[in-house]
Amino acid sequence: MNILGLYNYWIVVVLMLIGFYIVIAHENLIKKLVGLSIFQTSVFFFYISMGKITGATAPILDEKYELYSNPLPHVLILTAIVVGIATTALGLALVVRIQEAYGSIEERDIQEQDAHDQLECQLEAYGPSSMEISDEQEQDE
Amino acid sequence: MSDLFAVVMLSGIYSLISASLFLDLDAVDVAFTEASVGAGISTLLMLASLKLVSRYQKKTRYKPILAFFVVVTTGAMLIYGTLDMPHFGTADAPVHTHVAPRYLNESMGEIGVPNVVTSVLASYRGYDTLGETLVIFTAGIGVMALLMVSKQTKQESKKLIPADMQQQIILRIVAKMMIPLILMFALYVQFHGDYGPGGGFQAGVIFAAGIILYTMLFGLSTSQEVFKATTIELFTAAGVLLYGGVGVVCMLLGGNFLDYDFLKHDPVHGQHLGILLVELGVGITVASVMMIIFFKFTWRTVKHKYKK
Amino acid sequence: MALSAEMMLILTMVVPLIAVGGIAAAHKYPNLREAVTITASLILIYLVSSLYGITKAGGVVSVQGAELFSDLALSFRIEPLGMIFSLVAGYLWLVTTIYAIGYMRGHHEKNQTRFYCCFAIAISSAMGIAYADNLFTLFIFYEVLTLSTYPLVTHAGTKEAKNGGRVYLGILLSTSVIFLLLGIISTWYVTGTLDFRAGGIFGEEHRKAAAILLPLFIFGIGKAAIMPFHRWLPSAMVAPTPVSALLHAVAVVKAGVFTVLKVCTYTFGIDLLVSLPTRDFLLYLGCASIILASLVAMRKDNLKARLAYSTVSQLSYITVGALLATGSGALGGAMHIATHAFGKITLFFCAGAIMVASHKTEISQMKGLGKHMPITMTAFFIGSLSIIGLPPCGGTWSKWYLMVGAADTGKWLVMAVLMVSSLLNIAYLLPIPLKAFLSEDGVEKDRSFQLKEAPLPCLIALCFTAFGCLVLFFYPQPLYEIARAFLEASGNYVR
Amino acid sequence: MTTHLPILQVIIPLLAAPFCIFLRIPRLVGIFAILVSAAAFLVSCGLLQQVITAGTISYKLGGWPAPWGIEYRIDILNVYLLLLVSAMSTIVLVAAQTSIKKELPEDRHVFFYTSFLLCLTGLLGILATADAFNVFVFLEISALSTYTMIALGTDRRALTASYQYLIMGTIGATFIIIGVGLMYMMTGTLNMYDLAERLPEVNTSRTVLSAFGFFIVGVCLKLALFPLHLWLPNAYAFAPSIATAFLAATATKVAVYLLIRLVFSIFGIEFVVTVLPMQEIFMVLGLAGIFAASVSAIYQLNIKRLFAYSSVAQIGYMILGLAIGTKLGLVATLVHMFNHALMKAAVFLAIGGAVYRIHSAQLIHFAGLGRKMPLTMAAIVIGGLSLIGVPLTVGFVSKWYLVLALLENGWWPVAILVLMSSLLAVMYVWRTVEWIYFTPPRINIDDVTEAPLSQLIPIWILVLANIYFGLNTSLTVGLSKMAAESLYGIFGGVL
Repeated sequence: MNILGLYNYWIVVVLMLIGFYIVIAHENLIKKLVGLSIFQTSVFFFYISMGKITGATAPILDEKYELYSNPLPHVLILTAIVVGIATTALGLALVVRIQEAYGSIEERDIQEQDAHDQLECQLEAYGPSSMEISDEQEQDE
Repeated sequence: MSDLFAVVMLSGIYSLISASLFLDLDAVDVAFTEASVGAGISTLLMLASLKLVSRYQKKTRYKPILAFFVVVTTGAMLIYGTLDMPHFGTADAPVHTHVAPRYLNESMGEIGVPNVVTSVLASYRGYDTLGETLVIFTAGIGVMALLMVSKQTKQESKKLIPADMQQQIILRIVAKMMIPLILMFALYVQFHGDYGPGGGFQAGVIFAAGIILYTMLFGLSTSQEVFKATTIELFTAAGVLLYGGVGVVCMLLGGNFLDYDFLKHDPVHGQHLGILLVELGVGITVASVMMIIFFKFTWRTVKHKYKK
Repeated sequence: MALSAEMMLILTMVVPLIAVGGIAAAHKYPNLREAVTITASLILIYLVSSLYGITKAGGVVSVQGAELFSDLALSFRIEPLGMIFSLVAGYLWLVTTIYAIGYMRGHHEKNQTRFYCCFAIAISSAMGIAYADNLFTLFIFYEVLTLSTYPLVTHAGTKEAKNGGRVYLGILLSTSVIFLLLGIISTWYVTGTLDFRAGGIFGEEHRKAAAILLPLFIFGIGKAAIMPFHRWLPSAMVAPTPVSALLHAVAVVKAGVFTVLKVCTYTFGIDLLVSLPTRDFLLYLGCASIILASLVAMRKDNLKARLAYSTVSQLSYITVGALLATGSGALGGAMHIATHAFGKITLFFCAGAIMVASHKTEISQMKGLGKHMPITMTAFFIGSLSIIGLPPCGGTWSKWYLMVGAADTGKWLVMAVLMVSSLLNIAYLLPIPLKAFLSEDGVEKDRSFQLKEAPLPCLIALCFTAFGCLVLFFYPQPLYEIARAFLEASGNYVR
Repeated sequence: MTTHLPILQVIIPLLAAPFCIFLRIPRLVGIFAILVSAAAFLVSCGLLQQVITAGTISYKLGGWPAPWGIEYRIDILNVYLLLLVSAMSTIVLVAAQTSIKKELPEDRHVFFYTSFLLCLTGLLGILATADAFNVFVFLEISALSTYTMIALGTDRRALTASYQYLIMGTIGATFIIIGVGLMYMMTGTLNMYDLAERLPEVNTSRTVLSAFGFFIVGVCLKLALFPLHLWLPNAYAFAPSIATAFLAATATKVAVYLLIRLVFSIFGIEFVVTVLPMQEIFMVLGLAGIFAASVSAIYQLNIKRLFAYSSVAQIGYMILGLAIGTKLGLVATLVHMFNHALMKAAVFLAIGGAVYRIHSAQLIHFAGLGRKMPLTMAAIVIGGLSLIGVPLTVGFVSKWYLVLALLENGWWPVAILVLMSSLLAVMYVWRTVEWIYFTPPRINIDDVTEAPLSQLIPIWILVLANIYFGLNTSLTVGLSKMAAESLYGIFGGVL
């Protein structure tokens, strides 16, 4: 029993993890998108690997060949690639808008500014004397 | 790595290597697409948006423990899952024995196209491809809606700001020679998809790349004289409508949605015609969406320049 | 009019709702608005009285609504206990409305339209509770009653009112949702029916489940204000006085004890109830509630608060009566619904009248008030007697039967509690009118304005209810008869 | 043409979306979108009729037989949700005509409507298809258009919310294709029903187990199951009101549908409950979600965010119903999916109506609005009551079935927890009510009037539906029961 037959999938797993890690751990919005595309690409590998048959050739029918690799994963992955680029494009558009709105594309900066907005709302709601949410500050004139 | 430019370039290189790996795994169409999309358009878009944001990433302290935990769990799940997988490259895996054989054995008779990927893509699973075209269209709509430029900015840009590479004469001349070839190649890929790798999607991307190259070198306003943004917007929709329309016509002729057999008296001819038309639809939408996305990003740059 | 009895039953619920529309439409013309309310209440009295006539003559009135889900349907049937409740609620709506006109105008309250609207909805749902023929229907109207009275409690819109409203809604909703709903769903799951049936719906095989369900029901009916779920009642005192009168004498609390009585007799059945191990625990909890609430009442200086705790204590009488599971106990409980209603509403009307006329809320300020407001204070005196259970007031009879019921079971502790509590009642209620009449008018002399009686509508209302207390003593026959009829209908007490 | 109804259901909006670009004139596009959505609704009505009379419908796309081509298969479960989604989108689009005008600059209207129709296409596509990969494609269509709609919100936080959703949504979708890939690897097919046949042969393998795991995690990300819900509150809070109403009513429901499909039609409930501790996991996560999200909702300052958290909590109820693993539990989940859509659509549209007038979704700015826009605010209150589960509203029906299912399965403590959790709903709804009705205005709302008629009508249609389906449950419960029967039928209904 040789589990070496699975080596290809393990490479896929490693790639996948790298991409996934970049997405969730990094704070730069563009880097996250790069991570996302690595993550997706690894899935492409996974599908394509399962369609491969040793010694076979690309699924373009020709009398010269007998054995072809499975075309279905290829079709699915073509679709997936398109979905990937669509997501990336939309994500980038969002990043550009975020940059314009916040002046930064670092998650931490954005969160700080959002927290600031939130604080202002609270101030408006409960008056400056209290930061915490309590009904003591409701005015009943 | 804090230089995002480097990050983007490396990811482009990664895509190119991926493409060659796909080639090695017999997935020629996928390799083609990955090369044109991952290495080409995607990198291009990343660079375009880098122009609008800061190139260098800030030094940040990560909180990697939770992320690491999540990643490790996922990894463990995956590795666990791989243990019972059929081995790589074996021919008797369920994948190769259940659905796929029909595609390989019967498609020549049922559809008459040597590239099985194309027959599956455009006919057996043509509806998926319609969905895929719609995904691209959706992304186009999203980018248009998000990066809309006010009329005023457009007016100002009429004054024609010089393209960034105005001075690169050698580039300009080489490009002038290249662009017709690129467009020709795109058309070849579009219409030859039945016989070799390629098809509407790859062709659309290549066509768009040609136009984008032209835009980069000769300025947005110049290329907009030929490709008006409003017209291209219509083309994004037209492609989807063409694809869907073919399906509806099949329905009106008595078949199911996207059943090309009914397009002509001979099913195989009908399939041919259907595939040709839907590939064209895909090509139109993809090319115009890619162009419009690039234009919108560039408009944004223009807007920023005027603000400053 | 040639209305069928079924039609009339439906109309008892629909008329107040139509009135809501009329009231809302007439919000710009106070006189018209109040005329609408009064008309509606008169029609309601007519309807309820005719229904009483029909059922007394032996007619069976029931309406089966459409099936909703899980084979449950909205259905109504008139049975004697419901008749008592609906008569009390129907008549006192008119009285309270008349009183409210005087009070609200005298007090210059805002949002009067909302007040009358919610009031009418509350009455409508009280009717629904009274005539409900299954637990499901009852529960629906029970919740509607809670929600429709919430705006009445928070009427003032002040922070205090809001807090009071929160406690009110919080306790009533949480008990009903957590315990009562769970109890109802479990009952449905165990027995497959929610109908009220003579002799109960639990069979012998469900004894275990019933033992667990009994506390769920008793605690779940938060409106019966058994301790420790009584806090909502004092909190609701922030409401305008007519509301307190409605809540504490007519609709809400009576809906609570009514439900308790109904569940004990028609869902559990007396035979089963007696043998449930959890019953004793609840019975003694009820007793504790009676005594403790009375003790708390003695310490309250605020008149309305004192009355509120008095109500908590009196409600537990009825709960205890129901849990005693004897004929006399249930009889006394049923009668107490009516007699306590008249007594307590009189007291609240008086409290409100005092507030409108003299702006006094604390008992210690009321010394010597009897000279200025003789009618009010006399009525207060009569009301107190009724609550305590002394002749010549209606409360005497109901307390008598409760005592007999306790004696029947041989639970001497319960009997002792009832007696001690009556003494406590005397101690916290009687001093108020006595001091008002007997002690010297101290502080009032230097007041610039002349103290006089409350507005006429208020006076009419409180005289009417005080008179009612007396009538119930001298002519208890009709009330007694309905209560007997209830015993027979429930089919449990054949001795 | 009637044989083509399954595909017409999806391609009508699919082709209409690009057609919008040609129409260009915002007003025209708006009306066109309504017509398209209404057409989709009619188609789903036709499908319902067909499915009820003729049973499951299968439609071969491209004329290719099932495992080779893509198949649409409409059974009672699909049609139930198709009906829900298309009805909601039609109603919401009617309100959109005016609401969008205030919330979006005019040159974006066409894009908004196009995205809306694309989203509708995506959702309907997911519901109709029987092909696992096709699900992914349409999932992405709906997701991408959702990101666009959210990002069109006026607040800049809409952008970050959209980005966050994009990242999490894409991870979810990628997990789903990993799951699909693993399943495909072991069976060689993508058709759900073919998968269901072939999976049992290999379902002891680790690969299938991890396929299931990935698919579940992906779907749970999409349906915002606690703790994977982080994207949802901001997305709902800052999206245009119309988008929020539509997404809250439909998007998560479709994800729940996917989960049900996966568990019941593909893997089979036996596999799910025997091989993995799915019941326990779902129960714990469901309960945790209910409590955590409800508590967060209580502290929100933005009213849209408040109800967004409430959505997360409500999803908890749906998951809990699934966790029970019985037919009745499934019925509870299905009924709640429909009912929750009604409540949330009503509430968010009403909020949209208020935002239309006061340009703010801050709770404090709603102070005093009860007087200025009584009808709109009443809609929020009734929707809120429905969320609490007050009788006569749809929320009560859901709660009834959920608790009944829990009791049937002997999960007493969970039933009590579920009922307790509705008190948290009382708290957040009541906080809103207090601001709206019992707090003086904070901003100048003198010229604020009722929301325009084109919004009020859809709002009140939904509110009345909330009450109607709370009384007449033959459609919701009837269809849910049929769906549950058929889903259990596949595997013999062992549980």
